[in-house]
Amino acid sequence: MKVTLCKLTVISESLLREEIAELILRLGATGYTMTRVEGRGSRGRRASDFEGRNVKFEVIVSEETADAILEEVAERYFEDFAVIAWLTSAEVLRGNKFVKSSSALPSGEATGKPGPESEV
Amino acid sequence: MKVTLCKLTVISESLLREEIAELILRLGATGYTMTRVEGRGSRGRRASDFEGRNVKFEVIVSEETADAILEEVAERYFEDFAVIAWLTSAEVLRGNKFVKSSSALPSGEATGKPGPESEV
Amino acid sequence: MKVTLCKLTVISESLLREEIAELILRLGATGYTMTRVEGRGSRGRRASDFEGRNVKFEVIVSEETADAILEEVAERYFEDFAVIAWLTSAEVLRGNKFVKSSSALPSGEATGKPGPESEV
Amino acid sequence: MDLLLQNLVSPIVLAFLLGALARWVKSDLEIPDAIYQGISIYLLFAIGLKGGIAMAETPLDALVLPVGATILLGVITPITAFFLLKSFARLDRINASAAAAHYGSVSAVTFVAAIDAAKSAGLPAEGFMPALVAVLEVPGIIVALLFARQSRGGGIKAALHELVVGKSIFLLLGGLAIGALCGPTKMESVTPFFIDPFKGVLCLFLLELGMVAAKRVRDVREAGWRLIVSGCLLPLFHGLLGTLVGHLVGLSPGGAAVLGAMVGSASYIAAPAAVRMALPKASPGIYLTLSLGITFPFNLGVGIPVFLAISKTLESVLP
Amino acid sequence: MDLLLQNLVSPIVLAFLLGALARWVKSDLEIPDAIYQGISIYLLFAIGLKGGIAMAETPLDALVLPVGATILLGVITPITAFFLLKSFARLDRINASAAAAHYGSVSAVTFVAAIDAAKSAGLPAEGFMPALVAVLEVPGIIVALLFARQSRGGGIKAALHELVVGKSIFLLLGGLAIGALCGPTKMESVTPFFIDPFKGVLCLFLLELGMVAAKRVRDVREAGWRLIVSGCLLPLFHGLLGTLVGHLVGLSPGGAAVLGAMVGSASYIAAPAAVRMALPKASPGIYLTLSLGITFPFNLGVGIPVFLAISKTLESVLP
Amino acid sequence: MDLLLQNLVSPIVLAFLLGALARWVKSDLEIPDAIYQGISIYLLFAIGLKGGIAMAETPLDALVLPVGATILLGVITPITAFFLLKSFARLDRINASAAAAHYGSVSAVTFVAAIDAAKSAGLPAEGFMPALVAVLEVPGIIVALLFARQSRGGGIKAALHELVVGKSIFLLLGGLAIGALCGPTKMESVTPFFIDPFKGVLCLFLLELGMVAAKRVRDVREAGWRLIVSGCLLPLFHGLLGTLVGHLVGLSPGGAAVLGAMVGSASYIAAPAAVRMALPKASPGIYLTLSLGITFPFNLGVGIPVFLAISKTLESVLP
Ligand SMILES: Nc1ncnc2c1ncn2[C@@H]1O[C@H](COP(=O)(O)O)[C@@H](O)[C@H]1O
Ligand SMILES: Nc1ncnc2c1ncn2[C@@H]1O[C@H](COP(=O)(O)O)[C@@H](O)[C@H]1O
Ligand SMILES: Nc1ncnc2c1ncn2[C@@H]1O[C@H](COP(=O)(O)O)[C@@H](O)[C@H]1O
Ligand code: NA
Ligand code: NA
Ligand code: NA
Repeated sequence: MKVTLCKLTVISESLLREEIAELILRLGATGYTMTRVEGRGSRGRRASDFEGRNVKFEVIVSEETADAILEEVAERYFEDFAVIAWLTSAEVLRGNKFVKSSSALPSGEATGKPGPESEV
Repeated sequence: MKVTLCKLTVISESLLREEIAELILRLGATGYTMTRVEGRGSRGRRASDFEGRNVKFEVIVSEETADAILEEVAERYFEDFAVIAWLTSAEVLRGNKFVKSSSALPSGEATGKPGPESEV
Repeated sequence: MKVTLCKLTVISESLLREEIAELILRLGATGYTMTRVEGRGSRGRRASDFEGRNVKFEVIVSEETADAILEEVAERYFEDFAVIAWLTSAEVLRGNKFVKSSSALPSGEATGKPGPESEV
Repeated sequence: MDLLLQNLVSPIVLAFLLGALARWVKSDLEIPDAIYQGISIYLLFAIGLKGGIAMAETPLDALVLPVGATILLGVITPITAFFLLKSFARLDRINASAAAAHYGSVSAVTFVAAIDAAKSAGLPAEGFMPALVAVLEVPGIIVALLFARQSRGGGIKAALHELVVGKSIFLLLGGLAIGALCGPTKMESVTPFFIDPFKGVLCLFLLELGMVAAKRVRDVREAGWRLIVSGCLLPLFHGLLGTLVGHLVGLSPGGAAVLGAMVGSASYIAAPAAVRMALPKASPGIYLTLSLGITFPFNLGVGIPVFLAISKTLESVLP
Repeated sequence: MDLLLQNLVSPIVLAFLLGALARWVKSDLEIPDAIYQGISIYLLFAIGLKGGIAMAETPLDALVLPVGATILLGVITPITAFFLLKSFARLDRINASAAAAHYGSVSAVTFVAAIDAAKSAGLPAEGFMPALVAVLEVPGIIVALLFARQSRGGGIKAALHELVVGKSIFLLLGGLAIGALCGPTKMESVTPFFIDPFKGVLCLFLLELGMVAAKRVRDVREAGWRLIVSGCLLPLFHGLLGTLVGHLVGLSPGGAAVLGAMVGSASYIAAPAAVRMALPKASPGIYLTLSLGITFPFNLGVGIPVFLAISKTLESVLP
Repeated sequence: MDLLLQNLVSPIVLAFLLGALARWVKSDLEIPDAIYQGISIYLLFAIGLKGGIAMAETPLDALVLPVGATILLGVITPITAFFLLKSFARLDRINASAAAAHYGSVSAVTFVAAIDAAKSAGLPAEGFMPALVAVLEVPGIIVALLFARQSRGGGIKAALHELVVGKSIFLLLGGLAIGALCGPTKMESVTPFFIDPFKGVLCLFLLELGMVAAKRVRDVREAGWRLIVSGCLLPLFHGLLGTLVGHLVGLSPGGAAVLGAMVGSASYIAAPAAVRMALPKASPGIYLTLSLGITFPFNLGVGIPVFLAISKTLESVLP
């Protein structure tokens, strides 16, 4: 029973690692996967070229949660920090694993029969 | 000539690295890319916090192969191990590179003209 | 205001790291994110098993730029080197961040209201 | 008491505490994964090499009794651990046998700390002790897994393979073999790397270990007093047993105390991996908390000096 | 002059130049991230340990004056730096205070290079100097941030936390504590790892530092002459001040010159992280270029030998 | 024969075998990438430094003949290799020239193992040998690429750049320069890091090399006997040539044998990268198998002791 959820990717200078991890969990994600990456972007350099790497967060979440995280990340970091983010859709088994018990999967997704548009 | 295939992502505690790599190739993938990642999830901790990292497998495969791998991964590991997986679609050049010679690409994909729904 | 762009992924033996980074920026990407990964593929081994790792580039770009990069990568490397690449779509905020000032976002995307096909 | 304090104020113990402190004050200190793994390869290989050099100078028959006794202890300890954990700590069969596997095996760092403490106390241990570490690593885990009465896929056989070719035992045995084959003269050229800086490298390792152990403190609080008491009683009991047996098979007082520390210790590298593969349903939260969160610091701070003191006393008592 | 050349032809300075050369010829030489981090943990911890061992042998009251003077210097230097950078280098308030924070703090590698140069010049510094490094790291950054009159989120309080539990100060203080608690005898066993190879490891670190600094050269060119001059004047002025104060509080000539180098140096590990968090609007392109691209090489090549020469002269002049 | 066995039972050779064993028993032992790279930076830099210190004490004209002879050998060996591989091993032009490039260059580890074996055999080599390694690295690769009559993009020029600023040659030359400029006295402070632990670090490196080489064993089996025989004949022939020339240009018996081992060795770090860029159509499966799977272990086990024995004999034969 595959359901379609969102995959949110956030790339950030590594100094913000703890803050962003906390933000992601606080806004309702059930987990995240973090990778140490290197990057080149418009800002070119990071606070400490030593710390060297950026970090990449990948989070499987419902669309609302993704939007909420994306919004807060944008608001708090986009202006002053080397942070970018994007969304893609992703199909998972066990959709409920990725939704905190308090909230519920939107019906379309829970049935595993998303409309044509949201399907990948 | 782009064709649409699947990208399967599997994240697992690193102890299972060899097993999952073997599983992926056995079920018909022509290769995989593995990244060492860190993670937070519902299970919280892994067998050996020392081994530290999780691993992430990314596999470009046909949809059937993706489903087959996903199913076996789910069956063998989802209950007891820190393993998650998801699917997205991906467009590649040289679609045949990712399909084992024995099987063949479904016609829609081989022509490089997938229907609107399967296009990203 | 989310707009839909492309995410291009290129995986390459690490020897080509500099060349491919240069190629990506030259063809118009505003940045890239690079991860050190390991891989198994049809070619099996790399020039120097010591250098060990492959590298993975992830680039958020407009579709045209993505196609241009993909084409040049394919032409220059696919035959002789351990290089693969794929495209997915990705939704971003601040679409203009990922388009070089000289070019402009295609109207459909700039309005944030992409047609059904380009939506994920 | 003096021995206890003497033991606590050592670079090794203090580095462990510093690591724990780093977690508590939320420092961003972090030993990169690769460095941690590099250090652990170094330590295990170096322990092996050092033991091998000593073995090259030990007549083989001097090893027979200690090795036999060590195997015996490796079979006994998981049994006592299993029953204590099941009855007193009230763990279910799976979790009790998973944790018992850890007590049946041995912690290399506890071993090294004991060697060091013995030397500082003027009771140097036999040089061949690392060979006993290698011997002690395996049987306990096997015995404990038998208690589980179930295990995944390849099960015990797979776990056994996992163990024997697992990097810790492989490096230990490999080091032993190279050291024994080359002997002291040929090893001289690698001594400045593998022997002289050893204890300093160990300090860095304990910094990391302190950080990892500190993460378990919350789990320890949740664990309940029965688990905590078990995590202290087991090393004490096993340690005294090991020390006594060490004397009986003719080890020096230092050697006997070190054997005690080994037997009393719980593995947190080899065993967790093997147990995770064989008994995935057992909770790492329980066995890691016991071995790394309770028993390891207990031995480092209390166990080792106690075994040394007892061993000294035994020497004057036993014939 | 001879001292200058003498200083330039040393493994440390040449390793730095080799690293810079690697970037200029576009070599693919690259120190892996994990190694770089491992080395910096090693260096900071080792500096601390060494200082701690010395402190164990220093009567506490011998520390009072030097520590007090160091704090004072840590408060003064960000102020002079701020005003010079604002008026002469024409930086705006935010960027001037961000850069001032770096001059208020201290570069551990400059410190070590100074210790080494002092020893080579036959003017060994006091053993407790690392304690002064730890003392000097913090106040300057705080003072400088006050000038900014704005700061993000938790602001100065968050930056202070960032600093004090940040890995560089944490390791330095931790090493000092362990060294002081254990004293020279107990530390003997870790000396072959933390003390003997120290300078060699430092060479590798400077190789990397050279590569990082070389990346800044383009920025230096763009920076304009006012910034470049500031990046040389500030360490010179602060360094002379530090050397003089060192003499006044009774340090040996070597110790006074090392204090000068410390005070004259600009941090590029602790400060950038703290400043980035507190003043994200300040441009790293400015403060990193100043501290790492200009002031660090200036001190390494010119500052240290000058402070040593001055200190020698002062000795014969002052009563 | 005794020399052969004597040579095989050394920490270095045994560590290589242990690494290979790790692969064969499918151990999960794994040296992290970053550690492997860190070690190789250390080794190359240390080799350079050591050679540089020796050069500081060598009159320049003592270098002229050996350097000239080394360049000559670097030009000859890829030619013999190319023709043998093309005619006898039946490789096509591209693959033959790709493999020839490896035989024209030199393996740093073989060099170090030879230095060490020479010392153990009581025939220490000249201290300036590392300078010859740097000299030997480049010409052979260029000559071999000329045979290919084709090459990608920038072609030979790009490959040459790749080589000269490639990290192995860069570190070697950089180390040589620093060592020669500073001389023995100033280098004393870095000796405890770069010289004393060198051979121990080399052991760890060979552990990894054993693992990598073992992966090639399947390829070796598939390679066919002609390739295997070539992989043994070439080092033997080149090695004897090198040893002889070494005597003729006045090297000590140990130095001549080490030159033999260098000339007989095949590169597996610098050459593969350069060849991959210049001749992407050549199969790494062939050139890596030859250099790392066959020739490297051959030299380690057989070549080096043979060259030493021959060199000893030559000494009594030649005037
Ligand atoms: N177009 C892009 N595609 C992929 N990653 C990017 C792109 N632009 C920036 N990044 C990543 O985001 C980080 C910050 O970018 P910036 O804020 O533009 O300096 C960079 O270091 C990259 O890792
Ligand atoms: N919502 C999520 N998004 C991304 N990765 C996740 C998520 N949940 C879990 N993971 C990853 O999967 C691993 C195992 O998760 P779990 O089984 O929930 O403990 C974690 O360590 C993460 O790397
Ligand atoms: N089917 C696949 N899925 C994901 N990654 C792949 C796949 N095939 C190859 N790769 C990656 O591309 C690299 C080169 O592959 P190849 O050119 O097939 O040897 C491999 O090392 C992998 O990292
Ligand atoms: Na035990
Ligand atoms: Na300062
Ligand atoms: Na050669």
